[in-house]
Amino acid sequence: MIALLLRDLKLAIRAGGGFGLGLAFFLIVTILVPFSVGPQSALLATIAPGVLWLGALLACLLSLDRLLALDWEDGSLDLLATAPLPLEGVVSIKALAHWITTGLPLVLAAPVLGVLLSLPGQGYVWLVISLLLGTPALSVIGTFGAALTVGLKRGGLLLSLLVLPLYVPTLIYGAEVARRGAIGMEVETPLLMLAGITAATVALLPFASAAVLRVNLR
Amino acid sequence: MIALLLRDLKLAIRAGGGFGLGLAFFLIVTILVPFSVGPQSALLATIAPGVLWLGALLACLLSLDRLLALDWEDGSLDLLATAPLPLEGVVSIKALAHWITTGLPLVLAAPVLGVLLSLPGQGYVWLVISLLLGTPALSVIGTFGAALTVGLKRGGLLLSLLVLPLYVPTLIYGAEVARRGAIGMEVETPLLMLAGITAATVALLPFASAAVLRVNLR
Amino acid sequence: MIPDLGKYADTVLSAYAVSILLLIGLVVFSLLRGRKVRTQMEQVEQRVTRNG
Amino acid sequence: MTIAAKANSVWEYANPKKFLATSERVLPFFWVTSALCVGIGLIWGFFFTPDDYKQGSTVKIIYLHVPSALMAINCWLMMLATSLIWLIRRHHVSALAARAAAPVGIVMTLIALATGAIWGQPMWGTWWAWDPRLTSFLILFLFYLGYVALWQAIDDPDTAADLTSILCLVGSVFAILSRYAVNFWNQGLHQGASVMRAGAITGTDTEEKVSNVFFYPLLFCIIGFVLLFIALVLYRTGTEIRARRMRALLARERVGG
Amino acid sequence: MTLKVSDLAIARGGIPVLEGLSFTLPPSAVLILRGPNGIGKTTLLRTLAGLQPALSGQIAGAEDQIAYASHADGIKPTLTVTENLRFWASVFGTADINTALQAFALSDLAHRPAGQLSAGQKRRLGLARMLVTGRPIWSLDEPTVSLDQNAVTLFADVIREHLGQGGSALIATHIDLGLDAKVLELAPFKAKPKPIDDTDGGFL
Amino acid sequence: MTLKVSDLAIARGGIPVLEGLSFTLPPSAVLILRGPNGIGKTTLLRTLAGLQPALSGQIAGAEDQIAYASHADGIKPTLTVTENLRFWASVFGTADINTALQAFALSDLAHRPAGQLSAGQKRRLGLARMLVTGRPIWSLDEPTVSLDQNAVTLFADVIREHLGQGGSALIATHIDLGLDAKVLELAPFKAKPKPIDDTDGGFL
Ligand code: HEM
Ligand SMILES: Nc1ncnc2c1ncn2[C@@H]1O[C@H](COP(=O)(O)OP(=O)(O)OP(=O)(O)O)[C@@H](O)[C@H]1O
Ligand SMILES: Nc1ncnc2c1ncn2[C@@H]1O[C@H](COP(=O)(O)OP(=O)(O)OP(=O)(O)O)[C@@H](O)[C@H]1O
Ligand SMILES: [Mg+2]
Ligand SMILES: [Mg+2]
Repeated sequence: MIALLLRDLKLAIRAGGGFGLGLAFFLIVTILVPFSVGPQSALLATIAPGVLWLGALLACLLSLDRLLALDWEDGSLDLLATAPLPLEGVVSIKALAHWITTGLPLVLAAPVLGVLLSLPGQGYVWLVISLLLGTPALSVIGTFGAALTVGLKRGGLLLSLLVLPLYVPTLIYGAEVARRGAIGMEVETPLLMLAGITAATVALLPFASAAVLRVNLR
Repeated sequence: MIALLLRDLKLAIRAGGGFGLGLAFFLIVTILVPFSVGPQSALLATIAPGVLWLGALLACLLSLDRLLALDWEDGSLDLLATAPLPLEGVVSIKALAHWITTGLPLVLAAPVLGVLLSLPGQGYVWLVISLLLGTPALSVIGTFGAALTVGLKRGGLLLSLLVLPLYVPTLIYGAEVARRGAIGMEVETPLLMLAGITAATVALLPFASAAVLRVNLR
Repeated sequence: MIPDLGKYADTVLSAYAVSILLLIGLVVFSLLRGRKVRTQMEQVEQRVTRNG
Repeated sequence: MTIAAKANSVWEYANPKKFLATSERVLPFFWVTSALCVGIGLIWGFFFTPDDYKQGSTVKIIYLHVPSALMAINCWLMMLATSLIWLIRRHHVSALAARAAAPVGIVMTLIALATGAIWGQPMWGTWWAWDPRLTSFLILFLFYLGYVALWQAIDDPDTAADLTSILCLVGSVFAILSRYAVNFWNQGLHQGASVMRAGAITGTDTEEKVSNVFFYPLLFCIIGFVLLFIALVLYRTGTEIRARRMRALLARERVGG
Repeated sequence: MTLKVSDLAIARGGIPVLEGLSFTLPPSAVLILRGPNGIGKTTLLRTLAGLQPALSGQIAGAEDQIAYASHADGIKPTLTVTENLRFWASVFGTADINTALQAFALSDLAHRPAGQLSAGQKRRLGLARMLVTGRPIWSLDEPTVSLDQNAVTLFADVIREHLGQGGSALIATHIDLGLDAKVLELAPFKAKPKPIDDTDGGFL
Repeated sequence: MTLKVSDLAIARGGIPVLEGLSFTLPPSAVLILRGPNGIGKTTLLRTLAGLQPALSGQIAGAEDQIAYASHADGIKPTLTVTENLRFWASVFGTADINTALQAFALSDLAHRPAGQLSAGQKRRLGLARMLVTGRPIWSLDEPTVSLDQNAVTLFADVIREHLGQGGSALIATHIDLGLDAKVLELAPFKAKPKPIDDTDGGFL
């Protein structure tokens, strides 16, 4: 299991591994927002938490299609399925690797991008906390979507369509925490809900992903 | 040339051709915006033109990777390059087909999605006009990006990174037209700029795309 | 014959028009596709029984 | 007949041939009664009910809005049930019924959304508000879209059935989660449930009851929509079965059987 | 360690391809699967490896005993030969990769990124993976594709060594490997189509 | 219509593969290109087709005269056989696709989506494309891959017919097509590496 995680991380940082591309996308989307809604900083400050959450979500989403597809194409997935690892473990590790290479950099970059969007001072800590709690759920749900579409040629856009509605609860609570944090309201309820969703998806969804993957492998 | 256009359109609407997926993505991004920035309709109305423009742009962007890649993989592109068609014509037709299958549906769907974001009444006409003028430029620029990355495995995210900066001028003027239109300001200057950019890219960029494609084919 | 719908005539009529069009569209489309698939299947069935 | 035998006899309809024969026999009944009920309900509702004192003639929209909204939700529930049956008992007809129902659900959702939006314009002064019920309906619509798109994207029918069934299960859980999330996120404008409350039906509920004048035609419409749904799903399932058989025949022809 | 298959029927893409198949593979034996293209060799090996369910019949002694090598080798082009092998070694909980490297003459290439190997070298790396799994039954799908004569001999030696240690192998191949092996011809087991109006439960 | 190549040098991926190559291909003649894997046959055909520039040397009479068929056939799986062929016919400004369909025995398959064809049938469709181009020089890269014996004969007949109409063909292949043709062995033209301290203009 550890070996699989290490291999995935190594692959990500080798040339062409895609490490940092999600981050770059996040950066660019955030930069494009002022161009599209206009540069007034009051307006930007109001929408900043939401935009950052949405940007992070889209960046996650776009990196999903390489999560399993590369291993599928070169046959590794077949071999992993016959190896003495539970498939549930394999998909969990895949999700973890995705989170470390995509979600974590997004969390770390978000405060910097917050500056670009004039996020109010008290908002930073809650933004980071909410992303830290929410992005694992995004990776796990995304792995489910990737497992669903792994055998399809150019399934990228279908993957987005399937995964986005599943992202809604996480997005709502996550953005709500960040938004309330930014204007100094109490954040307890949404924070608890966010944590609950993440815990539940991390605990349960890998079983669905593994089941789906087994179907796709046969 | 007409034959090529008809073939591309036919391919798009056949099963698995990807027609409508860009539209679905546009729809979903638009729906996610209120979830992330909150449901207040005054706020939504302010950012609606920008968000719709950004959503249309992202939807265009994500459908670019199948623009040339499929033809590259099955060898059609080699054969087209040796056929008695100028390669400039081929890439222009490809861009046109992309616009018809992606850009045009976006333009038509935008007013409906405007309703979701409480776009003010006078904004609709300018939103549609600006998208109508701007999306061809997005398709042409996107074709250039697709030609640049056509030989790369899973070049999708790299393609986005290359194309996004090129989209900035179109986005700025396009969103400005839509925004000014929504609050009843005069739109002449940005509209002219937008039209100018589109005209120039449509006229000139196919030469660059064809040159890049020639390099990638050899 | 149409009852007086007052100032909301447009609203009510358009709601009915949209819904009924959608419903009829669904039914017609289902019937057409059903018929097409049925004839196609029968053709294939005949061919297959003939050939083997 | 013992209970076990009875249970067995239900599963007999999972045989495609038996299903086709039976559905062929009962379909005319469903087509006719559904047309009658919907026709009576709509004509009664449209021509022979008074205007509401508050909502004016717009109240007539309820005869389309409420039945379609109900069916949109029930259709998903039916798909959930048939998906489970497929996953547990592997009856092909069950999976195909889910596939056949999804487009019907999409149209029902669309009707509910469209009539709601049209109704919202005079009532709330806006086509669309991010009200929880409206929002969760929109999300349901997205689930339908994804579900249908997944069916269409996969070549192998059994694989497609398995994957869409699991998507339906997971999707249902997330749909409920979103419902709560959306409720928390925004308090709404939309009417609470009143038609289906016992008080409203017996007429003893004082607040927000739908008076009998509106209620009886509405009942016709609801029953009509249910019958129409059954008719459509039976018919479309037959189509899917035939398409599936055709596929199998063609595939066999190709391998040279 | 004996693999025992009785009355197996398997399908690909919903269509039965083989039926009524029975055989045993005792330790220290090799079984060669023969048959024309499309008869279902790959499907059979995948079924035995547990990647897809059988239509009917029993498979005994396969679970967690089979190491499967498919047409694709599961090699990551950006990792070196050593890194690729070491990964599979740790997945299967074994430690020694040097024997495998030497057995397939890969020691010289140990630090090359696998993407820079030629097709034959890649294939050798894929076969070396079998040695690090430490499993007794090897199931190999056309192992000698794109190997030159020299490498085929190398491969046959490795198989003999594996048999000597009580292992066994199941090989789908068209060429003669020079091994002392039983051959199972699959053509007689080709599934016969059902009569087309037999809709019992299915669609045919 | 004579294709004339003199003192041609070509490169693949920046590395010269063939040099000093000269030949002429008059009308009604076939030239078979022979050589071991990796010698540069594909590269040569692509250069002649104008897809990549030559390092040095002249090519005369090629422009807009060559119809090129590569390893891949450029077939769209969701279009039917007829639709695929008709598309190429209208790109090349010809109209008749029936001759092509008949020549390769595709008439029965005319309305099948091309994705449902077997490998050999796909290849036949790819070759039928040459007939609708209406061009005199055909340049074919391993045209008989995955064709069975029957289809190879069909193909040879089509080539003979094409020659009879004054056309010519350039074929890279490993097998014997039974055509009366000159053979050009490419091995002697293999590019010799330059001395490594000759940095004139390049890096080697
Ligand atoms: C696009 C907008 C709308 C959507 C998606 C929508 C959706 C729904 C749904 C899902 C139901 C639930 C049926 C049930 O569970 O019992 C419903 C019922 C209902 N809706 Fe809407 N609605 C919309 C707009 C409106 C508007 C504007 C009005 C009128 C002011 C309205 C009036 C009603 C009424 C009276 C009911 C029946 C409630 C009951 O008594 O159960 N809706 N709608
Ligand atoms: N993905 C698939 N979907 C549907 N049918 C398939 C698929 N792959 C293969 N088949 C069919 O299943 C049958 C068995 O295929 P299989 O790959 O097992 O053959 P094989 O004996 O390994 O052939 P080869 O010698 O060419 O490797 C063939 O008739 C083939 O056409
Ligand atoms: N994309 C590429 N980049 C770099 N080098 C390449 C590329 N493709 C092929 N080569 C190299 O260029 C040389 C010539 O390749 P080419 O494809 O022309 O050979 P060929 O004679 O057609 O071989 P075959 O008989 O296998 O088709 C080979 O040594 C090969 O390794
Ligand atoms: Mg095989
Ligand atoms: Mg070649």
